[in-house]
Amino acid sequence: MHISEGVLSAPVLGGGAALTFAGLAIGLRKMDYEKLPEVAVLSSAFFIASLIHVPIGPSAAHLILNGICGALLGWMAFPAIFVGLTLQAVLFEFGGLTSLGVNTFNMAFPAVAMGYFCRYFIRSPSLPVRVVSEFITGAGAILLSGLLVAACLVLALGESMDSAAKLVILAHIPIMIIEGLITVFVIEFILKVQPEMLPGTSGVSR
Amino acid sequence: MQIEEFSSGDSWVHKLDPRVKIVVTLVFSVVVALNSHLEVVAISLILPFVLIICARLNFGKVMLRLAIVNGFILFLWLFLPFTTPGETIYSMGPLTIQREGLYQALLITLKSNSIILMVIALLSTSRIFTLVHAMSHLWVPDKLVHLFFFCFRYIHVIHEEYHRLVNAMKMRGFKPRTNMHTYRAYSYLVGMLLIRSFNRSKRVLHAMKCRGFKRKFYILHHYEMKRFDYALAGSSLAFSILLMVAR
Amino acid sequence: MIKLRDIRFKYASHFLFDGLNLTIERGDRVGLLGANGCGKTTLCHIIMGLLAPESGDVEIFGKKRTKESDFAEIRGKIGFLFQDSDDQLFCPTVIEDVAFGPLNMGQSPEEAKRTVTSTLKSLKLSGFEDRITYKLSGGEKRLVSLATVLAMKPDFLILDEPTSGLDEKTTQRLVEILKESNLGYMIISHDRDFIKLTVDKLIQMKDGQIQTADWNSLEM
Amino acid sequence: MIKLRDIRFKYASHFLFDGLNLTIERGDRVGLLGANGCGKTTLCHIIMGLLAPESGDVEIFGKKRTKESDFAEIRGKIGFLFQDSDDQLFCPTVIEDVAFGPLNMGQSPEEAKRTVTSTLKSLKLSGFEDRITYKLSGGEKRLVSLATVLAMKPDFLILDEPTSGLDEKTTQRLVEILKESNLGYMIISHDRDFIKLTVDKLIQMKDGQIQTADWNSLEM
Ligand SMILES: Nc1ncnc2c1ncn2[C@@H]1O[C@H](COP(=O)(O)OP(=O)(O)OP(=O)(O)O)[C@@H](O)[C@H]1O
Ligand SMILES: Nc1ncnc2c1ncn2[C@@H]1O[C@H](COP(=O)(O)OP(=O)(O)OP(=O)(O)O)[C@@H](O)[C@H]1O
Ligand SMILES: [Mg+2]
Ligand SMILES: [Mg+2]
Repeated sequence: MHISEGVLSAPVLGGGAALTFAGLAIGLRKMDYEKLPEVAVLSSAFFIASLIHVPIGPSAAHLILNGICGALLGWMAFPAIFVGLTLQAVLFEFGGLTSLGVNTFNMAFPAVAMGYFCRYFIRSPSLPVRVVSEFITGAGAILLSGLLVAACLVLALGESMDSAAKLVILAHIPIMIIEGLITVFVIEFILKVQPEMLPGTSGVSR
Repeated sequence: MQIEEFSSGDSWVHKLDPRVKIVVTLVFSVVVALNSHLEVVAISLILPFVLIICARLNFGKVMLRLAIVNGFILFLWLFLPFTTPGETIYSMGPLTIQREGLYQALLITLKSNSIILMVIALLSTSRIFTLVHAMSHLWVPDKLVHLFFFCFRYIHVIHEEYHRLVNAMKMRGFKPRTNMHTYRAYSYLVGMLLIRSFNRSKRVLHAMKCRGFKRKFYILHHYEMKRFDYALAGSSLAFSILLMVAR
Repeated sequence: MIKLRDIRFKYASHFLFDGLNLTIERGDRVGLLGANGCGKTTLCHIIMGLLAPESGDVEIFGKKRTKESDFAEIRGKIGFLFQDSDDQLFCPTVIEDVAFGPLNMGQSPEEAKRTVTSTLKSLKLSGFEDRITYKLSGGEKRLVSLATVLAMKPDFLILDEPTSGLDEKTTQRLVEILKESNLGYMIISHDRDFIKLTVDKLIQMKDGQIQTADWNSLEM
Repeated sequence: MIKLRDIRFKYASHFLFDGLNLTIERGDRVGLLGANGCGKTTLCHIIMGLLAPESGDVEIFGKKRTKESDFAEIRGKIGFLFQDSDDQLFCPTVIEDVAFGPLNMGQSPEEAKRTVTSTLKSLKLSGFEDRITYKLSGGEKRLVSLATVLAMKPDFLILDEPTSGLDEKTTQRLVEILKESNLGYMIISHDRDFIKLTVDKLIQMKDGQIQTADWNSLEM
């Protein structure tokens, strides 16, 4: 999911940085000081959750959960994901500094988009409607992220990356399914245990 | 959790002003990332290498970090040399290796490793809290700075909670497999972590209010540039500019 | 000093408190006992203005408190020690955490640093300034939490299960610190030995009411 | 049944245990005392195979255990109650949480449900099946945690501070449950009254060693 340092070209890096800058500005404006501990502690939780490896057949994938992140935090997913990725870049050298803008946007934009989608359907009293939309939230966020990563590669390295880009998207399919399933269970869990945590349900707009 | 493993040391690299470290790393990264000359990028490796040697970091551990990170690069090696249009230098059945592709793959590899080594040499040799303090002196917005502080502080609490929950699952005979039971169990784990984090954040806010929090954060740390900091900042920035203009 | 009159409070459907009354005077040293989940922590949060009752009066330092700003005034004066130290210590280092309150109260960074030094010294924690809060042991965390509260120079303390998970040595140290201080306080604890050593007066929460109690009349 | 021989263990630099020995027989009811941070919880984790010692033997049920799979075998047989119930309960409802162990042990969903029903009944928790675990009171959480452990039909229990944060009534109930069970167990606790009521044999951890102890010789 992370694009490493040195891969992308100047326009892609610059574009990503600018978009992330805008996303951060919106996110930080929405996050008033009362909200700050919540965004921070939840982004720590997402950081830890991303260390979980779930088995897929003989291999394993680590969780990303940007769909749930968007559902819980809305635009504030931008600062939350930015902080998480920066810490990963400095602590584990995953991703990097110059590609931080691109990587943040690739994960946070799908989070925000699918998050708003999810908030809309989550109020539904019908279990099937909820389950389907939760699945789409989780899977869709991964799909969008995969598409963005593939697009960045093609933009930076040219046509020759077409097959690599297709492979990136193909490789995301099993992860999409897993993330979709996990998103269903996690959001249903939250709805059962503490629904007021999900903004869409209590009518609190953020 | 094995993090900040390079930050304990007392070399002069460890002791540099964190503001200098951040600025130098950023400038260097951008200069290298945007360069497209193999020779120049290769020369750029000198600076992080020298710093890593001066910082007396465990070479094996540094290499291990590099090995993990280079996975994505390896992926590009599977494509670039074969699919980039250009002069064929070797062909084997349907596979042809192109000079341009090879060049590009090599360039990316060197760039990537150079920047990562620089991050290890300068940033990983400081504690996160120190770096974030430094960020607050580098015009990073107040809210973002405190987001970093809180996030890193609670990563440790939540990591412990996570660990204890995983142990509880193991204790009850849980073995991860590719099935619904496994995914459901992991989801419950994640859901529990999120709910506990959410509620903890409410309590933290309460604790802040009880201590008179009025929507303003104060930073107690101040840094003073020493001669050495100026020297390193000057020479590394000069090196970066040289790289930028070198052809 | 703290007067609650006819407090009604509910979380969801049923009332946890339905007409609760409580009076505490400035120098009182009170122990509050009560079964799990009877509402002791909730009561503290109402006193500190972190939860708002449905109805009833909260009067503190002779003034009725209703708005957030009323409570902001008293939060420096009444120090509240949380049940979980990890909630209370949210800054990177001990010095920043202990200075957080004084800075918010308007002290300059230099004054705040002096306050930190003297508070840590009084708790025999000198030298802890630059320790990373999350790396402290459980007992150290509890004592540093107490320091963050004492640094605000409160007139009264509320301690929510201060000894849970502490060993006898740290508990003993806490007893000494409390006895040597000249503050009034209210302690919530299930640890009767600790309560016996530290308070003069016992109250009990039962069925959403506060009753005075003594060791003999106390039921299990 | 549990035999530790010459265990050496360290977290970071210095050795917490340097040649620790411990023997517990099947029916033993042992109380383990020791100061904060002396390593009691760590010891339990070594027994359960959650932490691996640097050197030394862990022998359980007459077989030396080294690999993860060796320990996986015994985890159903030795029930471990964590210091904090919140760490033990991670499913949304009580029924799912108690059924989690039996399902992992290969019971069918129907069998698991029957196990849940009978376990809850034996702890007088019938009717709790659909309660949300997270919202249980502290005491209820502790009892449900115990149910999750008992549902795996263990031969022996290890309880890490089972009474911390519990009120007297729940503590009393725990005493009864333990006394009525026919299991052996080891209890870690700072609560001496509780220990006195539940164990036959006392051991103490000091300087990384296990010593037998009795109430008279015990120092503070
Ligand atoms: N945020 C909340 N939402 C709903 N119910 C709550 C909430 N917080 C507490 N409760 C419930 O209110 C009751 C009182 O809780 P409180 O924490 O005040 O009890 P307590 O006396 O402090 O218990 P303990 O001795 O276990 O600390 C409990 O039954 C608890 O489950
Ligand atoms: N993951 C860890 N990394 C480093 N040190 C640790 C870790 N876990 C525990 N320790 C340290 O090891 C020592 C023993 O800890 P342990 O939790 O076993 O003590 P304990 O006897 O159970 O204490 P308590 O009575 O407070 O529960 C403590 O000094 C603790 O700080
Ligand atoms: Mg309480
Ligand atoms: Mg312990």
